Amino acid sequence: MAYRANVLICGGTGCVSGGSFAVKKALETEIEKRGLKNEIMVIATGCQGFCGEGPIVIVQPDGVLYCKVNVNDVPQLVEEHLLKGRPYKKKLYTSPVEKAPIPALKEIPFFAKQRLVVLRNRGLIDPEKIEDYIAVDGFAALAKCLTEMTPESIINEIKKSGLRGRGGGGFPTGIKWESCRKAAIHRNVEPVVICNADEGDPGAFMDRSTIECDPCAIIEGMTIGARAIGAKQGFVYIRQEYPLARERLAKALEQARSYGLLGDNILGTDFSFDIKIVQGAGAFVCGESTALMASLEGKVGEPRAKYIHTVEYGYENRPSCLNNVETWANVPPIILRGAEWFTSMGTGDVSENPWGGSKGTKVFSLAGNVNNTGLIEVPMGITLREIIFDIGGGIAKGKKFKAVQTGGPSGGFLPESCIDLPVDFDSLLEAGTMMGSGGMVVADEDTCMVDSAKFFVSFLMEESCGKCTPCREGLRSMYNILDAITKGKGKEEDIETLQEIGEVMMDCCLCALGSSAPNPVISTIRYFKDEYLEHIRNKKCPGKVCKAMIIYKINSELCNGCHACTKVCPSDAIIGKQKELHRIDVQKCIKCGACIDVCPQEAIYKE
Amino acid sequence: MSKSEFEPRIVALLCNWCTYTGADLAGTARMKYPPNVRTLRVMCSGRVDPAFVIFALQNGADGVMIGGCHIGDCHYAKGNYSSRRRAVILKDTLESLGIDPRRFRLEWISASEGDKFAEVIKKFTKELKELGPNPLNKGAQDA
Amino acid sequence: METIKLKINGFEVEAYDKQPLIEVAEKLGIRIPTLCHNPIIEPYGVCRVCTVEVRHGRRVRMVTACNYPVSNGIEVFTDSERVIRNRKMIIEWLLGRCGNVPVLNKLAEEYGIAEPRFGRGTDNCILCGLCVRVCQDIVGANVLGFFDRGPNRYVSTSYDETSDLCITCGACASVCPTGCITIEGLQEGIYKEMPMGPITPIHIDFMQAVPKKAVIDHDSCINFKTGGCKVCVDVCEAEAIDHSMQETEKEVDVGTILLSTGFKLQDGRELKEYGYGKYPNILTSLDFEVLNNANGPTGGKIVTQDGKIPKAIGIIHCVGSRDKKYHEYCSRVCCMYALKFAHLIKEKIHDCEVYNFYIDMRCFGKGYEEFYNRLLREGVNFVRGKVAEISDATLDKSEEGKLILRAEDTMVGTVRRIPVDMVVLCLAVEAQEDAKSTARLFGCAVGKDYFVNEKHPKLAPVSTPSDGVFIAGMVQGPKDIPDTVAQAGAASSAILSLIQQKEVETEVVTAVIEESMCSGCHICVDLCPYNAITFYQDRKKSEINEALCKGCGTCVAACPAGAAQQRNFKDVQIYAEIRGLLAI
Amino acid sequence: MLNKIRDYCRDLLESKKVEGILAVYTENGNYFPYFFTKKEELNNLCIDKKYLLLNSVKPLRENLVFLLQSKMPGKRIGILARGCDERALFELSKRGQVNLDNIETIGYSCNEEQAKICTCPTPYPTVNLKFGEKVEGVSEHKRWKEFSQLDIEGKRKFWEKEFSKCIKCFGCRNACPICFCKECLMEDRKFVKGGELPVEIPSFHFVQRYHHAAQCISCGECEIACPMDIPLRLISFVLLNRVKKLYDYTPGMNPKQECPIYTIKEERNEEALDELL
Repeated sequence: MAYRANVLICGGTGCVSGGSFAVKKALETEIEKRGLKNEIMVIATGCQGFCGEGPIVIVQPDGVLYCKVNVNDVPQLVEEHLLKGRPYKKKLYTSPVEKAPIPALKEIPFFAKQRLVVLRNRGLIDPEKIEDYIAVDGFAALAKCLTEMTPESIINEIKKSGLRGRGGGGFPTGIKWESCRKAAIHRNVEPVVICNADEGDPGAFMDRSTIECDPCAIIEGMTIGARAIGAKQGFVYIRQEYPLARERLAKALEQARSYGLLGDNILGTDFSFDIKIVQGAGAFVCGESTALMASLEGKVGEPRAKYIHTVEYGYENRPSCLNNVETWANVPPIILRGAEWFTSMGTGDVSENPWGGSKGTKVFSLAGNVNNTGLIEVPMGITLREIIFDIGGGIAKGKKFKAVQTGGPSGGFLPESCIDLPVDFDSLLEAGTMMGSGGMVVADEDTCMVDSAKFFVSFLMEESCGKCTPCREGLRSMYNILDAITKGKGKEEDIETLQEIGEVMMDCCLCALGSSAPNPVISTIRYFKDEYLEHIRNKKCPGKVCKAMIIYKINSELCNGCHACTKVCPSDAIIGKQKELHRIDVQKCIKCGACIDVCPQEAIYKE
Repeated sequence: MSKSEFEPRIVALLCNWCTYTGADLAGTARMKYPPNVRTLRVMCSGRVDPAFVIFALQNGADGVMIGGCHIGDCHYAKGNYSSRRRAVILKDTLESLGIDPRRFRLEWISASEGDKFAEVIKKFTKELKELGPNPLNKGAQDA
Repeated sequence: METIKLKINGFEVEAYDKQPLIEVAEKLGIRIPTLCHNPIIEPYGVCRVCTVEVRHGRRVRMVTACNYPVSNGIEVFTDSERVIRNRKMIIEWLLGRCGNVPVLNKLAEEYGIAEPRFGRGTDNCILCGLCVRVCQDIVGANVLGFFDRGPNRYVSTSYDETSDLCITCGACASVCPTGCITIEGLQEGIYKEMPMGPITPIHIDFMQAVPKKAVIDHDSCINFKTGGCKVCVDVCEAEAIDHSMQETEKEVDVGTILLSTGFKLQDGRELKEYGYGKYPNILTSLDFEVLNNANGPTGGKIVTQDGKIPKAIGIIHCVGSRDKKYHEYCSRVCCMYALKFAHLIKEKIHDCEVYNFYIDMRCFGKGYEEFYNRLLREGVNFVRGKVAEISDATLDKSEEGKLILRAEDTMVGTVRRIPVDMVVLCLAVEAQEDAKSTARLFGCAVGKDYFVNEKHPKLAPVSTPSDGVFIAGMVQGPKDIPDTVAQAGAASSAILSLIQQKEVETEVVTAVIEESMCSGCHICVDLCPYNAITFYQDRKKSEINEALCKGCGTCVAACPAGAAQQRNFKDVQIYAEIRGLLAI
Repeated sequence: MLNKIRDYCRDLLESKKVEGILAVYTENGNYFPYFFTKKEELNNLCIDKKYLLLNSVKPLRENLVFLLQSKMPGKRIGILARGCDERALFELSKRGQVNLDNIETIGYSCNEEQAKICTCPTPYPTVNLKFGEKVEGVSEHKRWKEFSQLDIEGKRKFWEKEFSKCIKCFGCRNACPICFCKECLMEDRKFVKGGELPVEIPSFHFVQRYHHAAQCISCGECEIACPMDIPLRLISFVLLNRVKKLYDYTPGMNPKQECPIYTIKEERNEEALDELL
């Protein structure tokens, strides 16, 4: 039966928590009530990426996007759009710049500059139906690999595409596959393929979204990888905190098996392969490959020395090819559309040297003080400016841009001077940060760089496994120094000490968690040394964040004595009678900022 | 011959390793026991064919004794086991044939038990004296 | 294994491919400090103190020497500026956690760190993980583990509770570089087991063991408990250790056997009145020998259980011997060794009062009586009379901790009460527990005290009824060393004369089967304890192997047809004998 | 029953399962053991005449089965067996006198009358009973009552009287299936003096009884053979009871069970025996 229109409701975690399933139910009821049941189909899709505006509803084929839809909007939305055929204006996206509603999805800047490869099927297919994936050329690449290509030619194609690991390291995928295949043949041991879906960066959810909106792409990618390497067994190591993703992946695996796309004799060939889902317990360090494999084996998830590579001795001492979700998802389109198509996106030249450039696209989770937060996929080489200002819609609340941090908690901060930096593996590394798995946090002028560095160091310190001395003790010493600085007890030589700690940690740590951990500190010292000096010398926090260095004051001209602040002050630090000027007792004030948030006059400020 | 004057004749078939040595010890230790016993050395109590016992009893012995090592101590490991099994049957045979089974004894006397040997002979002699002469022994009866 | 070449600090050295760098450096005599490495345990690479610089072509890396596998053409710098800077920082960090650990302070001194920048922590554990790994990988007990994360990481047992998996092997304590693992009561334990002292699973059975070789005690060896450890295998250069060895029964063909299974000391606990096993300072004579031995647990010092030098010692003779309740015989050796003990005590502790309680002195040997007289002159007290009781019933404070001996002094005719610090019981020597079964095994007999009987007390004192089996030493009865040596000498020469003859006389009284009379009932086959008779089904006849036949004659007695006959003990001969005995 | 047995034997012969069948042949009131190989002859097969098939053939002192077996090695031989035949077969196989492997035993039971004649306690084959029903046997010797009331002296007198009848014919021995020795020890002059009657001392009887203590199969042949009606089996009954009590052993019941008097392979706890001594 053909439907007149499809109503796509975002089923990503963000929108689900915003009530999208309730909206879906309401829509279905409403559509049935209005007798449109045979004309309109309601579909829950994977994450649309525009999470800041969720729950998202898209009506196709019109290509109209509605934001922040709730159950109460449903009758009107159905009435307006589906019956009367005109966009329901109240819930259209409104650009913060032009302040005019934009009905067309394509015209919304957030979507306009994106190039979808990994997330190609987001919002188009029902992730819980493998038939949908097959309908959009799903498993065609696998079929091609099994029928037309040899393992060598698959590896060659991947090598030619210049695909580099999207998990953070940027290691050329083709080379990894090739060495894994060689090791397996050389040692005559059956290799394994592993998908790292243990996404631990705070605020990052690329992998979760990818699995949630298109689980079959990972299955197909891994199967192609297994075919190329010669593996019969695959694992998806997914964190326990991603129940929806795990559930969808499990469903997809089940369906793929029933279609003969997994298991014995895939597609009638003599190739057999199956994937098992393994749950992690949410330790950040388990995203590290050796720790992940240790955890996979049932041991404590702690990293080991990688002098002998996991492609040779990995899981159970077998050659193991570990790639992250995004990398695997990149594989089918490369095979299907060719390496040349892939290399048409991105920077550099990989025809000679796979390290020569960054090709394809990258998914980022854009967060922090921008207007449009969410999940975006952009071609490599796009500038930070384009991402932050065009896609992200600029800094929220009209504040000034201060810095952007990429690469997750152990990434570095880039200042405004780097805003035109092209986003690719090598440029970022050179600038003192890294691509990481795709976290991108934008900081506005109200951010204290020392405090931010301290925040990330404290996160890493908590997540460090504590196995090796430099990571365990280095992060602690770093934290102690940063803490002292933010409390106004810093010494000038602290900066030098921090730098030395950073260098030693980079030299000596056992795993990448430790050796990249100093990045937030080192990069902030590099670009924002003044701010450190300000903290140390003048005991001032320019971002007005460090509590020890600020005091809250009330502007006597603005305060109208509304008493709102006194009600929320947890320490009774605000003194003043109703309709009279209020005053803050500095001794009592705990600098929680509750008063600022409630003051209708914006009379309270930090100094 | 009145009963009090009756001196029984005992044939003792003694194992070389235990009882014969034990008897020897009784001798070297100058232990006193009745002179009624006539010892006959065999290598093992297992060598004693019950026919010997029957033969002795029918040829004038008033009592027959087999002496062997204690069970488990047999020089030949198991000779005394088979000796014991035979002796039980022999006793029954004798009894049903009308010969007092007390005229036959199987005793375990080790090499170091000279005193026991003397004791056993004393007891056996006394018992036989009470039983009187072997009725099969026509000569003794006639005398 | 493939050999490769590399340079360490400019020196070229050969190694095999993927050999751990630290091993290669060690070969050159270059010391690389490390805190978490122990050659017996798989490298862990966590303390990072062994960090060194490795150049491979243009690539420069900092690696940990303990687990870095060397490869051809690399250049290693173990103390470049960068290495030293890193190492110093690491030591400072560790001091920040554990400021008082000697091994760290020594390293700090070595690297000129006077005041660490991150302060001095008070923890003792440097989290090197040696204990955890030894427990998991070597011992296999899996008692210890790491808990929590990051700076809060600590070593403990599951749920921080006392683990019943722990086999108290002490391996963790022994590998701990900081000494922060102690085993409670270990020191105490030494005294508890005194005077024999603690015994490790690998030990030499006793000082005079021949051959003097180490053995592994099955019951306490970790490997037999958990299947792990095997550290001894790795460290034994002679590769002499094999845990898979099983107790095997070996058959050795010999012509003669000398039984000298020795004796055992009576269990002192049987004599309740003496309180052995109840009071700590009551020793058996063997206990005292060990205590007094220069190789013993105290190094030959005579001390009480709590380590004090005794002021008075009582030695009681004839404990369990010459006693109708236990053994009637005299143990023969006690008088003389008791005198020896008294002499040695006097020699080591001049002011110690030694009391010998005796029934009568049996100083029968050459020079023995003279020794007794000498001791009388040395001031040893001799009390003629048996000790009735040993107790701790003290009368006043000065007697606290002492043992009170009550004995009748028959010389004086009074009951004496003597407080001492230590008592030595001269317990009776007994035959081994399995003496009876051992004797039976060899076809010998035991007497009522379970000492093996000789063939003849005067004419064949070292022979047994079994040809080729001889006896020497306490197995035959209590005797002292000179007597034992004399008897052993006699036994060996008896054995040698058998060997010298090169021929042995076989049994003459073997049985034979007269074939024509044999009806093939094979009764004899089933009865033969030596399997010397073979039944030939084809001929329906049995045949005796005369070399195997020992001549017991059981088969002869059982043969219904009279086909089996024993040489010299033929039926006719016996019948004739019986006839002769009965004078008919 | 006879016809059934004949049919069965015919089948056996026809199917070539056996080479022949050893049984009793009767013709004109005479009967003798016969090896049936032709089915026509089976009409002469008889079962109502007692003829112990397994006693030794004089003067060879070998039993018939053994002779047949050595004639035709490896061939299967059938035997029509009463209880006593089967017991004899088992006992002889234990003593290596027949090879049980190649014997097809066709067992049939005797009737009560026959049991009474033989004083047979088990008048049926215990293992291979194919024809007839198990009937109650006679477990007491016919002169037991008279004998058991006697004291030791009385018993001695009893035997003195009985043995004085002995004419030294050795019939008891010759009829006994267990007596298979080539030369009988008891023929020695020291036990049986020649030329004199009556027997001065009855050693022969003593020893023979003793020899059979744990082997007598209670066939009754000795008493049947004895021309002087000496109640020889009185002693055997006593001894067999003793053996049964001590070792739970009855001769001829189980071919696998070994005779306890003639083996010391298994060491049992026999301390109880000491008390009987």
